[in-house]
Amino acid sequence: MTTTETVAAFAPVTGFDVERIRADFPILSRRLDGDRPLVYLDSANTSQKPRQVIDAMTAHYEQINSNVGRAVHQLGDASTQAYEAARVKIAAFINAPDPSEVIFTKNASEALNLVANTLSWARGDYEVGAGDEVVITEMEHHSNIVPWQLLTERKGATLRWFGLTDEGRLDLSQIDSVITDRTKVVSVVWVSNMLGTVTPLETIIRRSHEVGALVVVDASQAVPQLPVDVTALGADLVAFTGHKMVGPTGIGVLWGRSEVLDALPPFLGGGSMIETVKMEASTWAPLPAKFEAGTPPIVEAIGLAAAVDYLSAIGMDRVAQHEHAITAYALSRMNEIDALTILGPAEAVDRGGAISFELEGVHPHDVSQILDSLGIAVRAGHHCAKPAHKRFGVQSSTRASFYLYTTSGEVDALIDGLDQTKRFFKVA
Amino acid sequence: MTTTETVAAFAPVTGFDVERIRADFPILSRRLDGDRPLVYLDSANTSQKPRQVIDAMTAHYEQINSNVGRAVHQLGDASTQAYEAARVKIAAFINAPDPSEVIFTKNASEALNLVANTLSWARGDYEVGAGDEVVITEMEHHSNIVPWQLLTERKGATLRWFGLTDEGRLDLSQIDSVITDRTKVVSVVWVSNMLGTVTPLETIIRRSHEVGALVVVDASQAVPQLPVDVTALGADLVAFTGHKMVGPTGIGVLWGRSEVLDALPPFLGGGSMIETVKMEASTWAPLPAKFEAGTPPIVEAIGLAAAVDYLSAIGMDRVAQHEHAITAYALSRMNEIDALTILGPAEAVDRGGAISFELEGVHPHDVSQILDSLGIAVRAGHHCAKPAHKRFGVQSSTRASFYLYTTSGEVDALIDGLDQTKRFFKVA
Amino acid sequence: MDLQALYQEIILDHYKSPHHAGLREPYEAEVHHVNPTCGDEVTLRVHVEDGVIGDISYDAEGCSISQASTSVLADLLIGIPIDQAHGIHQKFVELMQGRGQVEPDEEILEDGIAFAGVAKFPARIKCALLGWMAWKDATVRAVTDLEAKI
Amino acid sequence: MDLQALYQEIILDHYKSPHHAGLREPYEAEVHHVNPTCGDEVTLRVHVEDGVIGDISYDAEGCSISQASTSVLADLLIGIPIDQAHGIHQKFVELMQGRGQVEPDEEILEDGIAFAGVAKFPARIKCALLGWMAWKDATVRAVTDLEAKI
Ligand SMILES: Cc1ncc(COP(=O)(O)O)c(C=O)c1O
Ligand SMILES: Cc1ncc(COP(=O)(O)O)c(C=O)c1O
Repeated sequence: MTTTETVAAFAPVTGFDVERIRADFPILSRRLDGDRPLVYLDSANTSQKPRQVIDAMTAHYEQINSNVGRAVHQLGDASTQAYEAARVKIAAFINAPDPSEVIFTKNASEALNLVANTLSWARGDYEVGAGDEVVITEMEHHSNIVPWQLLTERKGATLRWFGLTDEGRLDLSQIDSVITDRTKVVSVVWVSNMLGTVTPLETIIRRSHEVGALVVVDASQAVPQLPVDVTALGADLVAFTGHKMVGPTGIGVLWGRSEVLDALPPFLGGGSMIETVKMEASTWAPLPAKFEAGTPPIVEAIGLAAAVDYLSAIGMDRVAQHEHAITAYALSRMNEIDALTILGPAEAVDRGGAISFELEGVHPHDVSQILDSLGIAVRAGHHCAKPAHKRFGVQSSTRASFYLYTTSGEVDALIDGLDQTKRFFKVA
Repeated sequence: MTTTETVAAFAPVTGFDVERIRADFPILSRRLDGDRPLVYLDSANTSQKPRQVIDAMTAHYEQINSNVGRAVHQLGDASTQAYEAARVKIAAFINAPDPSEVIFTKNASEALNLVANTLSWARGDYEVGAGDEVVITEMEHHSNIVPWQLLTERKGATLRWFGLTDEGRLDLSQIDSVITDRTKVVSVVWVSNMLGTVTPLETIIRRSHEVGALVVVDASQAVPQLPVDVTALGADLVAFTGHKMVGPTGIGVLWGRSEVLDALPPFLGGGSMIETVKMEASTWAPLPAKFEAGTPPIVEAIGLAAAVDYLSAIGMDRVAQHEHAITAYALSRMNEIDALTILGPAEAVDRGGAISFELEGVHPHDVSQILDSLGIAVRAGHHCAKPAHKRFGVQSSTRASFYLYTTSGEVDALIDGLDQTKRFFKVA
Repeated sequence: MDLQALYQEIILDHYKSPHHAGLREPYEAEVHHVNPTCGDEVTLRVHVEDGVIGDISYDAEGCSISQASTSVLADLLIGIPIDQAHGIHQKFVELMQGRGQVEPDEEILEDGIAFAGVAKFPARIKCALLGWMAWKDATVRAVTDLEAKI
Repeated sequence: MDLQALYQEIILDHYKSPHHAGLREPYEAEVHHVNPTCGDEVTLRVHVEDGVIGDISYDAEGCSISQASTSVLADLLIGIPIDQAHGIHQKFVELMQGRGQVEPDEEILEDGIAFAGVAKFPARIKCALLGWMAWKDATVRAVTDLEAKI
């Protein structure tokens, strides 16, 4: 495919050297079947990891490994300090006022379940009970739907949600009748992993706090791509996940205002989260230990700290600019393709980099299969967002998503691949 | 210190080459402060990791990394296959009848909480409700106490427990009046992480099943050290943790009979654990996905599979024999020390390798501090077993614990170090 | 990456024009199966008469592989005695789970042999089996229900 | 690993014979503090009289560092005006959290300067602070209670 003049050109971010970044990611130089280079366009699913992150974990296992918070010996000390330093780094990365407000979980899903469960067990102000309402949106990831379904069902509360406009934006036209005095919790995604839509959080937080509701933000797709300042944001709780931000698997984060976290009952019970244990009853440790039962994902936290260091060295503002540039370029090129429909905003305005689309007459599984044969990795399916798919009358879609290592050449390869897909299935 | 004739000699296991094993563990050749070699006697807290395990994880991050169960592309496929192969390996390692009965959690604590929470949410046969009883023991790790305290308190059920004999064994003399028709669940540790005591599981399981109670076994210290066959064992649910069995942090396992797991409601809600999601309600995926919400600890599962391969290649029977030989040697040498009292069985019979002790006149923190200055890493504190400490009238203790890489020379270093500790604090 | 092995002409033909599609009366059992990975769905009805699979009707949403395999399923099993149908089902499942090592028997599987290549694509095996698993589930239910009525 | 810096003779002396140990009357506040890591505990009472720390009495179970530092605490603060006591507390906390970089003032901390070496052992800082944190908690409560009564 040749680039014609009508095609929008890619506008690279000054000083952002994608090739140099790519050199840090060992997997990006691997070859796939048929000796094809890997074109990895599935970063919203999970990101790749730079050598710096992998090495930090290896070094810890080889030189420091030991349990944390329990041992007085040199390794135990060093391990505890590395683990707590990771917390401090992550707090700084999201501008949390206090590192003890950063709770390590195993992923974003656990972080969201932590909130939903402790709200169900809370007594007093924060308890969600019969007659109370929880508000989510139709574009949530299943991990921000199911915990609230379980909570509201168990407690006899009601789950409500914001619908979507045809363009894939939140329909906030009825906000005052959706978020009301009955609303106890509003839990919304910051950047949709399917539609790419960015939520107007300010409006939602303002209205929620007006009625005294807690605001939970699923920032799983935001923290990897945007400079995030939880203090400025004003939400009460924010969840995200390590593996999508060049960090390892097995680690997620819940940040919460200490006032809220202090008032909530514990989540899981066990070692480390206690102050004292008697057979008859126990008392709880202060934050953050209270929410970290058992041996935590120690090396994973250290890996996540290395990820945060890596991203910070590049600068999150630049990561965001690159994401925007790549997304704008991809959208403009995809908009050219006949028979291709984008689900979600078709322009790179208030929009993250996940682009889900339909190719008329070819099922997403088949699209991604053909692309895969060309070395292009995209995702096909419901992307854990079945309700949002249903809203647009489809079962599933194909999704391309980008990150700091994505090049415009990879977008070109995708466009090319889609062309071949159409030919293979004799579409148009 | 010179070994005199009265000292029991160490009886090495034939064909078990500790030095060769040690060469696999990079950390074991590191030097500590003052250029002292590391004498790591804290394996019951967390084990060290062989190069094979570290390398397996690095290789995955560098060549295969991708999310599982969601993507059709080559990396996604390879990642999913590696993750599911890990499940198959771990199932084989504990002789589970079916790999789908192996649930990956983040640690043993989460596995135990999974059981306690789902039993609280269950309706019907498995529900633990008002009037029901849950039975544990006085030597449980906090992670097998607190979840049951939370469950019984939330549901108005009653928590009961077996006490301990002066030798640190379970007092089962009243078993028929402790485990009764009111008992819904019996959750016991297999090998105590503090006393070293091995529980007579057969007796407990027989009685529990007689009254129709579910049996949960905390095998966190058993699976690393003993050949385990969950099918022969006959328990209903078994929990253990990766980091204590030469595997990575961030991964634990719950095995359960599929009949039980199928009947329990889900634990955490989110991606991957669903069959279908509508805004109004959702349905659940079959085992094992039902209990694995969100992106699982993928690379950690792969690391754990490498750990299982490593242990299997050596042979768990031999690992157990070595542990027994080292423990017998350590006990015999420690029994010689005046002013030293062992908490738990003083002989290596029905006993694991954790040896907790008191040194008269020196607080455990101070014992471990002096040992640490000699490069010897032991644990001081309550070892997440406060009730067992209280039973023996102490607040805390010092604990030495061993693993497949522990040498008799390291035990000698410990004995020597304890001697120096006594001199430092002018004891006897 | 042998795309031609996966997307046999026969498969694409069934995909473009699936046989026996649509939901019909009479039926003794209707099931709804979902592939949780991608959300593909099939609603499938089985009609059993005198020990024979009288009809298989379905409404399916899914990829070429799952659509085509449900179409082939209906072709193969309608009009066949139940026992024999289970045998064919068994052969198809074995072919799919054979990692490309199983030689399919054209006598038994007819157009179904076109799916031999799918077995080499682990992520697509679930697609190929979606309709077949639904059929088995429905047939077992239909037979159990009929027996309960006797 | 500078063991001598950690276990100063003064510390070992206080450990062997702690000053002002035991629980006494009168007192306005009693607190119970635990070091969750190792389970060390202290029950500590404060008696406040005319703006002065009239008495500090305690029952402590713990290591040499925590025992000795509680003993030194009692030595230093009994008989001292509350404000001044808070100042001394502040100095001691700063010393402990100073990573070994803070030069202790013997005029103010007296025997407390023996703990300078503890600051280099991060795992032991909590031990040294156990009694001090308990004292602060108790004193704040005692004062609040007294004020409430006025
Ligand atoms: C007997 C026992 N049970 C449970 C646990 C908890 O394991 P984890 O901390 O990995 O959750 C441990 C280890 O700390 C243990 O020794
Ligand atoms: C928006 C959003 N929320 C939540 C999640 C769940 O994250 P995890 O799978 O790491 O728990 C994801 C990713 O899968 C996501 O994209």
